[in-house]
Amino acid sequence: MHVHELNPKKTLWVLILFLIVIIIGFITMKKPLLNYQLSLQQTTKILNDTSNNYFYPYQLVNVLDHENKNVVLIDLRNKYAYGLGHIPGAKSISSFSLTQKENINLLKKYKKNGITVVLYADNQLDADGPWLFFRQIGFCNIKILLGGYDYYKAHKNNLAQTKEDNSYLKGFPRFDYAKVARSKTGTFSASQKTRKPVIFHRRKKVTVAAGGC
Amino acid sequence: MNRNYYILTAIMFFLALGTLFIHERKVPPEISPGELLWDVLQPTRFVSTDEVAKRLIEKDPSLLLVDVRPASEYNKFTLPNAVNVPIDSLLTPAGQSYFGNPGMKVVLFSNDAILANQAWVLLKRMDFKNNYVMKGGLNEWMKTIIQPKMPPQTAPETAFERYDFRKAAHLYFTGAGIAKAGKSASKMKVVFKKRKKAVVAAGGC
Amino acid sequence: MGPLFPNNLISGEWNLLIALFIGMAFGFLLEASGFSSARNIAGAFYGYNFVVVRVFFTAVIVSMVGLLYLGYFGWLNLSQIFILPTYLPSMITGAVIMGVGMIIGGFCPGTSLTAVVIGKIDALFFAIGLYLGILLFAEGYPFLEKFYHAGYLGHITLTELTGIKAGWWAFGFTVIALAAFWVTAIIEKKVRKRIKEYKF
Amino acid sequence: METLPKQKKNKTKYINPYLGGVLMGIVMLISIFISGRELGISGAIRDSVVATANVISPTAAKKSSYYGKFLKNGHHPMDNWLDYEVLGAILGGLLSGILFKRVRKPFVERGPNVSRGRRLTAALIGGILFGFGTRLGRGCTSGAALSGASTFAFGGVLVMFILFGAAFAVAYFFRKLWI
Repeated sequence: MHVHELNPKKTLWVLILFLIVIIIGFITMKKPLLNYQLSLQQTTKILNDTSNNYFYPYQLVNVLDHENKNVVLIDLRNKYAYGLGHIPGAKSISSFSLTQKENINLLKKYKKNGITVVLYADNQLDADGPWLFFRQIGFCNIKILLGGYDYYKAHKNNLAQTKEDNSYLKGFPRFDYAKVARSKTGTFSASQKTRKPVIFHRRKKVTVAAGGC
Repeated sequence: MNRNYYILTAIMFFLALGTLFIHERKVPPEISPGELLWDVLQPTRFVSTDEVAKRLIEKDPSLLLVDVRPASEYNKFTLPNAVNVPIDSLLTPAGQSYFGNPGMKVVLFSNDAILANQAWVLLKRMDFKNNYVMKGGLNEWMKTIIQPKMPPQTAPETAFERYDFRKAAHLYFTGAGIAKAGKSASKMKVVFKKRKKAVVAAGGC
Repeated sequence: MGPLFPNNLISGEWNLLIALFIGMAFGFLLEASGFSSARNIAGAFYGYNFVVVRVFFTAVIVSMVGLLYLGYFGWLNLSQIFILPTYLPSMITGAVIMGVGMIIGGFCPGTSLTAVVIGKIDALFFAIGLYLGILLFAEGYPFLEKFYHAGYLGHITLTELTGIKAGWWAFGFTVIALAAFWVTAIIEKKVRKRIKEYKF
Repeated sequence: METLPKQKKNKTKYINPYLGGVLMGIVMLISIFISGRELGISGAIRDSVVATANVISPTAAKKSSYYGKFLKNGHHPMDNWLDYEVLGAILGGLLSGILFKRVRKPFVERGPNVSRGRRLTAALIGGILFGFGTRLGRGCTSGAALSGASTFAFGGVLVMFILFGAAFAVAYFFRKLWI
C-alpha cells in the first residue's frame, strides 16, 4: 500500500510554475531610476559641510563673466517666473520636471564631466529640498545658491561687494531670542519654565502577525 | 533514477543560489527616491508662525513642537513645550520616538526653516508622516509674533486682523500682563502612543 | 504590499475564511503525500521510507527561498511576518519529548488528524493522547511556569543571531536538503532490499 | 489538484513526495502572504483544551494561570485563525482520502511484529508525550519546526533538528513497534 508515485513530472511542472512566478517578479519589479547613494547617517554628516554645499552670491561674478565654465546654473522655478527674469545663462528645469529621465541624465552628464551644478529658486528654502534630495542620491556636484534669486535680483549690480554682506545667510539667530522674548515685566516667558520633561517612547519596531502553534 | 530528478535538483539549486545575490530590504524602512522627491516638492509641509501661535494658544493637544537646533541653543531659548531633537539624533530610537505617533502633528523648527526642512526630508525618507516645518523658523517667530509690526494704513483689512492677533499672541508669549495665567495654562502633558502601523492579531503560542 | 491581513488589506472575517482554505490545502497535501500512515512517518528513522524527510525539507527550502524572493520584489514585508520566539531550555526539552513521542506514537499532530478522518484508530488514540498531554501541561503549568519562560531570546531569526545573510542560510539549507534527498534515495533502496517482510 | 494516473490493481498511490513538498512550501508562502503567519496544528488542540476547561468551570479556568491567558480577550477560545486552519486541515485530509479512495472502515495500522493493543497503547503514550512537548516547544512539527524553520526563526530550526535528532536517537529502542 505504501507506494509513492515515482515520476516527478508534476513536481517539475509545479516547480517551473514557481520559477515563472519568480521570473515575473523580476520582470515586473520597478527598477528605480534613482537609488540612495548616501545612507541616512552619511546624509546627516554632510549637512554642516558649508564649502561643498553652498554657492555664494559673490561667486556668481566669475560665472557671469564666463570665466568659470565649470558651473551650470539651474533655475528651479516655473517657466513663467523664469520668463520674467533669471540669472543670465541659467537653465530652466522647474522642480516638478526634475524626476524626468532626461533631466536626471543631464545631471548625470554634468557629474561625469566634473561640472558643478548650482540650484536656485526664489529663496534658499525653495531649493533646499531638491538640493538635499540630489545629494542623497549621489550627486555630490550639486550646490545651492545662497539667498536665491531674490537676493541676486536685489544685488544684481554689486554682487562682488556682497562678500561682506551676511544678510542672506540662513540658520543663524537674528535676535537674542531669550532677551527679545523676555516679558516686559521682568519675568521670563512661559516657554522658559514650562518645558516639559523629555520622555522617550520607543517606537515599536515592526508590526508582526501573530502566530504560533 | 528518473531524469526529471536531475532537472528538479538543478532548478532548486539555482533558485537558492539566486538568493545570495538579492539584497534584503533595509531596516528601518525607507521610501523610494522617486517618492521622496515628489514629497519634497510639495509645499504643504510648511506652516506659518501665525498658525503655530494659534495652535499654541488654543493648547491643541495634537501639536508637538520639535526643536532641531543643537542642545546648547535649545537650552537658551525655545518655544513653549518644545522638545529638542538635534538633527544628528534623528536616527536614534530616542529621537525617532517623537515622530509618527498616531494623531500627533509634529512641527519642526530651527533658526530659519532650512535645518528644520532638512530634518523633514530625512524623516520623510524614513517614512514618518504628519510632520510639518515652521516657515521662517525662530527668526520669523520673533519678527511676527514677538515683535509684530503695524501694517501700513493702506494694507487690506486682513493684514490688520493678523496684526491684532499677533499683538495678542505677543502678550501671551512674552507673559506681559498675563504672565501668570499663561504659564500655568500652557503646561500641557502630551500623551504619546506607540506608533502602530497595523493591527496585531491576538494569539500566539 | 503583503502580508495582507496585518496591513489591513483584508478583513478579519476573510482572514479566517482563508485560514480554512489554507488548512484544507495543508491537510490535503499531508494526506496525499502519505503522512496519514504512521509507518510512513516512522519509516524515516529506520531507513525504509524517507517520505517525511522529502516532503518536510522540500517544503522548508521552497518556502525559505520563495520568502526571500517575495521580500526582494517588495511583495512581502519580511519584518511583518510572525517569527517564532525562542526560549532555549524549554524548547530543547520540548523538542526532545516530541521526538520521543513521535517515534512511539508514529504521528505528529497534523498528520494524526488527517489520519483520524480516513479511519485510523491508532491515529485517534494519538490525538486523544495529544489532548491529554496538553491537559497535563496546562494543569502542571504553575510548576513549569518558570522553566517555560526561561532563556527567552525574543523573536529571533538566524540572521539576527549569527549576522549571516538570510540568503546564505537558504542556500545552505537547500544544498544540504538536496544532498540529503539523493543520499536517502540510495539508503532507501538498500534497506528495502533487506527488509523482506515490509510489503510495498 | 491534479489527478493521479490510473491506479494499478486497486492500489492507492500517494503523490510524489517532492510534489507534496513543493506544494506545501507554496501553500506556506500563500499563507504568509495573506495572513503573515504559517501553519500550525497543536495550538488548536490547546484551544480545545482551554475551551473544555472553560465549559467545565469558567471561573476556575479564568483564574488559572495557563487557561486564563487564552480567555482574556473575551473571544471564544476556539475562535481564532489557527482553529479555522485546523478545521480546514481535517476537511482537506478527508477530501484527499475520498479522492484517492483511502477512507476505510476504522482499522489499526501497525508494524508487522506488534499487537493491536500494544500499538494503541504506544499511540496513546506517544500522543501524551507529543502533546506535552508541543507546549514546551511552542508548537509542533508543523507549527514550530516547519513554519519556524521556513521563516528563518532560530527557535524553529532548533526544534526541527532536535526533534528529528531525538527521534533518530531513540529509534533503535522502539524498532519492534515498526519493523
